[in-house]
Amino acid sequence: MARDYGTENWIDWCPGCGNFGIVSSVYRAFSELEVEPENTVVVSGIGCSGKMPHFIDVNGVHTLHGRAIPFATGIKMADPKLKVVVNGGDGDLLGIGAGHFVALGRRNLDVLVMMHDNRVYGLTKGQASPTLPRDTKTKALNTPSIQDAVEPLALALTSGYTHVARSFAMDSDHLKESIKDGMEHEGAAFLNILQPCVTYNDIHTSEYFNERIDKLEDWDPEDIDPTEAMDRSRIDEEIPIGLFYRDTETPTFEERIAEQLPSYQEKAPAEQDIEKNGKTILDQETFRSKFKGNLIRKEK
Amino acid sequence: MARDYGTENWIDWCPGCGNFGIVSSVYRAFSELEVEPENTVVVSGIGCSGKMPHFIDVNGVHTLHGRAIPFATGIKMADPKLKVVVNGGDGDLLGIGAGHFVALGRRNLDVLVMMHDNRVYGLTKGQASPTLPRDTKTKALNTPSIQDAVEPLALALTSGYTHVARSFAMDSDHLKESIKDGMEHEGAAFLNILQPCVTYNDIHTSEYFNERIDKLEDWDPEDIDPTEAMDRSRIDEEIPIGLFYRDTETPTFEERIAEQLPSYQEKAPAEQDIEKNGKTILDQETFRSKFKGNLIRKEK
Amino acid sequence: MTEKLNMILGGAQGSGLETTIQILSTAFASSGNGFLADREYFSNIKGRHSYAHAKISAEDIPRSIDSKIGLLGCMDAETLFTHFEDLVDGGYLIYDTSTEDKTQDSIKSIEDPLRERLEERFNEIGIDGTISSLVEYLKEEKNVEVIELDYPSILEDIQKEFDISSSQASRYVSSILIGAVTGLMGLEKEQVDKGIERKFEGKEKIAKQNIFLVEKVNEMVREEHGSPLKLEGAKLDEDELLMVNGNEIIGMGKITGGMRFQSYYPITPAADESFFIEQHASFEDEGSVLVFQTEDELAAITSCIGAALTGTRSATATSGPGFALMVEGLGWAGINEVPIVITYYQRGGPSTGQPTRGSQDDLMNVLYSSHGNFPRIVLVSGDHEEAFDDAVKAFNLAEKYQTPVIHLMDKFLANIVKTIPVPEIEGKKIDRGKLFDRKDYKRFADGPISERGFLGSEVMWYTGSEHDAEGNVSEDPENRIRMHEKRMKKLKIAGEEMDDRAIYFGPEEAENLIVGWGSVKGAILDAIDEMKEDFGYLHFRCFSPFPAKKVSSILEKSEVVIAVEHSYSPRVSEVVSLKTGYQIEKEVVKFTGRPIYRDELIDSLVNIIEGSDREVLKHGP
Amino acid sequence: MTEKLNMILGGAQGSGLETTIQILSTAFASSGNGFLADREYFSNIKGRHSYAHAKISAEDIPRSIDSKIGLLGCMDAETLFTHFEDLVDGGYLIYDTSTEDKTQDSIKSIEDPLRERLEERFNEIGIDGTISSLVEYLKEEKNVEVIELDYPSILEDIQKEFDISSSQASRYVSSILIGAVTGLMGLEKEQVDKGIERKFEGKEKIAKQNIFLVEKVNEMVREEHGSPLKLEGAKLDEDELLMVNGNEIIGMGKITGGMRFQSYYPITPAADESFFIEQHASFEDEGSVLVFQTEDELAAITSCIGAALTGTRSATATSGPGFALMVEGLGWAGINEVPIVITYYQRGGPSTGQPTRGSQDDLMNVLYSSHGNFPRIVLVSGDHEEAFDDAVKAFNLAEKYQTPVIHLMDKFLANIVKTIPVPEIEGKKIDRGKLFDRKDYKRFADGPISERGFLGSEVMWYTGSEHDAEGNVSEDPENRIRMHEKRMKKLKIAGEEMDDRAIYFGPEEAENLIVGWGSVKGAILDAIDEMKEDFGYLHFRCFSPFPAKKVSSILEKSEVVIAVEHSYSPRVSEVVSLKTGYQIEKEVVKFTGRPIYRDELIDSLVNIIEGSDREVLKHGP
Ligand SMILES: Cc1ncc(C[n+]2csc(CCOP(=O)(O)OP(=O)(O)O)c2C)c(N)n1
Ligand SMILES: Cc1ncc(C[n+]2csc(CCOP(=O)(O)OP(=O)(O)O)c2C)c(N)n1
Ligand code: SF4
Ligand code: SF4
Ligand SMILES: [Mg+2]
Ligand SMILES: [Mg+2]
Repeated sequence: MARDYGTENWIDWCPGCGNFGIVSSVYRAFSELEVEPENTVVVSGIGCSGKMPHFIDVNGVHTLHGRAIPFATGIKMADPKLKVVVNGGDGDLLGIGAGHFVALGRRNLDVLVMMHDNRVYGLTKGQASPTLPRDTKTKALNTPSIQDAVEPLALALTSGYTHVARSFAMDSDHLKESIKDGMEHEGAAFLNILQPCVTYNDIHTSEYFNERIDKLEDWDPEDIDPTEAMDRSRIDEEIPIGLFYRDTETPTFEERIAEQLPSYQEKAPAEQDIEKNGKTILDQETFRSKFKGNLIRKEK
Repeated sequence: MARDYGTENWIDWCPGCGNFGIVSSVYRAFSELEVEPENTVVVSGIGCSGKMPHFIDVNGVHTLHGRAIPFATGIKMADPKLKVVVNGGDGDLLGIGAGHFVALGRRNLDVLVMMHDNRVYGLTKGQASPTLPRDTKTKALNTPSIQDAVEPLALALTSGYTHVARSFAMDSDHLKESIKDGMEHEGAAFLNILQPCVTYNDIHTSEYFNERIDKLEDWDPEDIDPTEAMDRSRIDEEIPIGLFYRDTETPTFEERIAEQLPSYQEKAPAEQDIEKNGKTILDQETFRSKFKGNLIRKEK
Repeated sequence: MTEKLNMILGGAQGSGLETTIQILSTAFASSGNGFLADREYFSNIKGRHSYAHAKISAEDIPRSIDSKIGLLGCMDAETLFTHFEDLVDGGYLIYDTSTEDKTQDSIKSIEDPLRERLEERFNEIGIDGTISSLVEYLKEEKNVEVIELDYPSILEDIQKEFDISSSQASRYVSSILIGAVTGLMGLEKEQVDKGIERKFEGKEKIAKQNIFLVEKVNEMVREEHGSPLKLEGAKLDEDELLMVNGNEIIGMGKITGGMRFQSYYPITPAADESFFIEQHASFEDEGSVLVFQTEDELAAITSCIGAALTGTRSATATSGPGFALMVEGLGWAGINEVPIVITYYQRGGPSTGQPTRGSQDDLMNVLYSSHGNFPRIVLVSGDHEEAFDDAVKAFNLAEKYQTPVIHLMDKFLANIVKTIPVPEIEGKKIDRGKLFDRKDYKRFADGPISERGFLGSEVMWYTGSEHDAEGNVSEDPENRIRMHEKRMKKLKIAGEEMDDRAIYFGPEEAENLIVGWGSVKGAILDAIDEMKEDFGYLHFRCFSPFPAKKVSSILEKSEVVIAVEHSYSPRVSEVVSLKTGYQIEKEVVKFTGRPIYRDELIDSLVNIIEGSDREVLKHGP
Repeated sequence: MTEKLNMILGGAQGSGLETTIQILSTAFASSGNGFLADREYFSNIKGRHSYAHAKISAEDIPRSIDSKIGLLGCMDAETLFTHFEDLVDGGYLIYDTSTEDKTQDSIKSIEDPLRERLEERFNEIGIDGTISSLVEYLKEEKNVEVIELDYPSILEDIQKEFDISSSQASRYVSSILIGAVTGLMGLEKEQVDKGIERKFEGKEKIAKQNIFLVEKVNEMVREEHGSPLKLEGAKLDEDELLMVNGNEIIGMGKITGGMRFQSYYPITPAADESFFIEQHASFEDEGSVLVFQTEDELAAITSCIGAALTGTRSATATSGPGFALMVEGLGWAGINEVPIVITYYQRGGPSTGQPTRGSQDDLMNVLYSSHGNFPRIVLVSGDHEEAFDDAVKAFNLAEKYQTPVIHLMDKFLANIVKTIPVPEIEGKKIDRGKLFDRKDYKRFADGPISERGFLGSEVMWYTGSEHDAEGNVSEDPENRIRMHEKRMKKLKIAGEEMDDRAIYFGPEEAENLIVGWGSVKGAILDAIDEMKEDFGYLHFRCFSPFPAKKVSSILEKSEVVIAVEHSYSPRVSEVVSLKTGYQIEKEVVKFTGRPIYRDELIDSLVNIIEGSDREVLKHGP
């Protein structure tokens, strides 16, 4: 019997919030993939999106604003058997957390990053987020935003993510499949999710997206140049959704580590015994030989 | 008579360091542009590259590791008459400072960012920097680097810089011209400077670059798509240098501000009087009318 | 007829409570009453329980609120479940009769611990837990007078009257509450209408509909209950009052103080300040304040410093998590003697903690975060009036001593809405300190306080490394001693000027001395006013420089010294012990993030006098 | 013949001095002498003056160095200019006669203040400022015995002998110094060769050439001067010693303590620790330590926490500027009860400050940075031996109390190279604390110390917000009190276990008590050993929990209490006053970033006894 992955916590997003679409697609995706709750970790930042882990019945780590990626990185590196998914807001991942976002791409660590892209800072009452286009004045702004939007997919492609996709919170099937794809990819995967914020974003509404969304067809995301994917993913009149880019050649970070530390594959940090009967597993001899470079014998 | 822009401070870079090439090209560029020392500010981060301001006879602000850009941003926004140049290392700008690097592009503030790209962390003794290609083992590393290099120009283009170029520390003329171009551009300009580190980077040496450098010819950096510039700028067998991209249409941050605060152009923050005879310039009446939304009159 | 009334108005976050409060407070104030309201809400945008806890006074401007309330106005059932125990015997309750069958089980937003407590309590008092059983209990056992209104049917009426949709009508629940409250309190129609028109300026139709509804409910209530809560004739002198929360008054202070650059990254409870300043940014031709939303707090502080280097009065505003990212920049400003102001609103910690709740637990954090040693000035304000003065003063001190100033506020002050007299503006001093004035300029020459130049005037250097008088890096040991001493001496000089910022309230020699700072001021002053015992209050307005001499002399005079603070363990006791060696042995603390109420404070002080060493206050849902 | 020798070897950064020190120290140690050397260098990669200040002892392992030296070995003229005044009367000087015409004017790397002081001093002693005039002065006025070697001609010889280029030969200057020093000190050839072979393992040709050169110079020197500095027969018992700096010994401790994940962002003086661990990362089939270079310190601390959540013993290492970026993560670890270890090497602040110089000014910073309140354990080590034990202990405490541990070190300890006995490994306790062991797991149930589960074993939640036993966000006030008290109580429990971490050295009841911690330990112990007056030393190994009872009882016994610290104003006095109310009124401080020398400390203590309240130490270039 498939689990439903819900928790008992009351979900306190605004009625109609796009996050409901996201969390229910997560339930469906997890259910279809039959993920093991104790071996799965949802790591989130701070924001409306940051509340995700409390609503999903797998391990949840609700971290700091902007830092979900490095938390997730430590978790995954120390225990690579865990399936790790990051949920973050657009402010979280591309504003305060942009440096980590870039760094994850450079590593190609096997983590899926799901960005709840509502183009505003929801939880702090509607300020402009890094994905809000210039000259846009959403509800809570005094004046239109004067910063250009960052293009999340272009940034992911530039940074080296090996799986780059966009989906829409209100298209449950598309999103569910996108999540599954992202989780099945081995390497750093980025999934940008267009998410209506019914309270603060009165411009990029469900209707707005519905009118513009254009599902990728006849597009082969493999064996292409990242810049091709960038061009294809760009938002103009239409908003293309789907998987734009996938690269399965570039080794994952785990593979790169294992190449240098062969025991990593079998004995990742979390798998190692470090004590025997309450004592260190190092013995005097091992210590001496390990640090022989520092040992000096008295010459008689 | 042209100034030479040198200072009395002893330049303590390693003999042969590529930074010497950079600082002398700065002298030449400043000299040809006849920049006004008191109206020019060199802002730097921390690293070997961070020492730059002390060797140049214009205002110098030697800031924190990774934060040169936001310091420069505050300076330029508060006093837009100043010419502001940022000097940073590759670690400084694309490692710890990557978030700010992206944010500056989104603003198109009129600042030139010169990146001293030696592919290592010089001042902390040679660790891998974000531009060191994967599987490279420079002198001070225990093992080859396992992180992919970020492509600085691609990142700049993705982030919205409107002037994106590459030059080489040892090609004094090319570099001098590149600096002049960058300073004359109005908007966020990025200049990636390939810089040999003779002490820690034994792979990407002067010879290495000399053998591979390929100066852009027949390339019109205007009216093109950023992804075209990205493709052209990519480093393969050859390392193209020159100006890849220029966009003079996108309004600068200063222009965007002025559109919302019309007095900004004439009375930037640094230009405003805030006191008269040791008293606030606000009078009781202005205060009342400014904050009338909070004033409540007793009804008789 | 009474002179003061404590009331709670509650409803789901985002359901119009804010509007209710704004309109009512305007009505109270314009009828000459003093008003103060604390705002409590979850870290949530819509749906969770939120409330305003207000005191209205006919004779003065309130300084604190009481845990026991005379009036409870409910927008929904959760409000009644949450607050029913707060009503005084004989208090008044306004509620929606259509919710009478509701039990807490149907209300998902109630958190488990409250749910369990309610369960237990209902068992105890023997009711079935429906709203109607609860109302019955209040009537019978607590003599509560209940104003029973059928909200849906009232809304239906207005729906018909104006031919509007039911979803639109549902947004008018706030006006039902306004009507009922103003009815009970006997407010004049004009004053209420004024509040409504003001709130809906430019939206006349909506204003009209609300006025209609308010009047209707007002009449219904008066008819049945009269106006038993009418306050005795308002005695406030001022013709005009400011109605402000702490964020706003700080914004006003900063603008008055000549701030022209404010950088910020959004965070509760600081962001509203920047929003307010941005709304008031423009002085027509005179210039404007640049409000800059940065990518994070690292950029907020460093861009603020950059702006300050150009001679612009510059500030940033944040709370704990944001300040954590400002620590490195703070040190840079310290060693480079840059005048910046950080307005720091404390909220519940550690970490994300209780992002929308109050705290005073960050005093040591602002005093000691950052490596090495440099002078920093730390001002703290106890109420809105102090906050305004300090917001101006902060810039004067920053520029006079060329050093960062932290202005420590808290979430309570930030969100408390209060009527205050319009501040005197014209006398407000602006002191820009020693300015640059010669050739051959060296930024750090002739200490302790050097002449300050602006980027754009002469050539100068700055560096976060130890530097010489010119601002160039120097590792020389003797230069190090010179420059380090130069900087530290500034704090000493400032200390001499600022020894008055420990203020004593009370009789000449009080047997019991309360020590506190920040938003506890009001409750403490009100408590000692009322208590028979001989109490004094030592109120800090500055912790660095520390007014050690004055503090020691005051401490010596009392037998029992009690720290009162919103923290786990009083930070003020730590600082006092550190600076004077005096160990404060008694404490009243609260760390639930809810305000300290006058009445619970009095109770705890009684316990202290009777021998208790530590009182942990718990009131407030 | 003497038992101890203080020496300085100096040269330009990057010119081979490091090699000299490594080879010499190996030679000393393998001949049974104790060795300790402080390393001083600029924030510079090549060219600025750097030196090692060493003590070699035949009878014990040195704990401190003296400002006055018996031997000065110069690789270049700048060394002589910088250190000539440090030579004792009758000391020995090794220098390059080819530099005899040099004046300081030709040496660009000398900083202005030193330049001015030299100028003044040369005027005073009436010399023209050439190296030769200086040498003459030392001979005449200070009875210095001068070993005059013409470095270029010696290098020319070797160039010819092995047919190598002159640029290659120039890298052999270090061996000239080695030859001269070992000659004067009468070291056996085998011991020196051993050092060289070890250094140039795998590069036999280079080793051979160096051995040749060392022997040649050694003979030249012995011929002319004999071996007047030969140390009296080495008395150290150990057959085997570890030659380690502080970074290395911490690395060894961490590996022994079971650390399997270390994240870091490069920073002086912490980065070498991570580099060392990485070099020793692999245990063949047994596993390995993952050393992870992050993009910044925000990522270093948060990835470290992430790794710790999987049950991996995890740590990070940094200094002040990096720690500033870790503060927010620290608070998260605090509220989530995550066992992590932060090794913090203090350097000169504020801000970038003096990045390669030492300091102890960050104690309050590590104790109080971060908003809100949570238990943190702060261990401090006074020497390499303590550092090893504490590096292991830190993980045990972190896991036992499920809370972050900061292990506070400093730049002196990090860089000081020292011979120490090989630590006992097999007895080393590993205490993983209370572990998860049941169904229906709740991470934060049953406090104060809950059962700790690992991600990957059962389902659990973490959040930086206040949370319930399950780890889900809760804003309930009673839950808040429960959880806050749960966390804070852990520190109290830890305090009971750790009351022994204030250690008293000295006579039963000393009239004068020195209070200190960290790297001042050695100089203080050596100073009180020598002084006739009645002195005790209270040495802290932990500041949180604070061993208040023990400290108070020790403080009470002495009449004069003196804090000794590398800071502007002793942090230890602040903490002691804060925690006990005892105000330490005397202090010896040093904030030039140079080490405290035994002899200058003794002088300052004499002044203190004679009535001085504050002594600012200044020695060391
Ligand atoms: C260091 C820090 N700064 C600021 C905040 C305040 N904060 C909470 S959520 C948030 C932004 C949320 O926006 P986004 O990441 O887009 O998430 P959303 O709420 O839209 O899902 C901010 C700025 C914080 N928690 N920590
Ligand atoms: C917050 C912080 N972390 C670490 C350091 C240490 N640090 C100094 S320079 C440097 C890196 C320098 O590398 P890069 O930016 O490439 O400059 P380069 O020296 O190569 O010019 C680092 C990590 C610091 N100063 N501040
Ligand atoms: S504020 Fe926006 S993003 Fe947040 S819960 Fe409400 S609708 Fe959703
Ligand atoms: S370490 Fe490298 S970058 Fe730094 S000064 Fe030396 S050569 Fe230049
Ligand atoms: Mg968002
Ligand atoms: Mg670099």
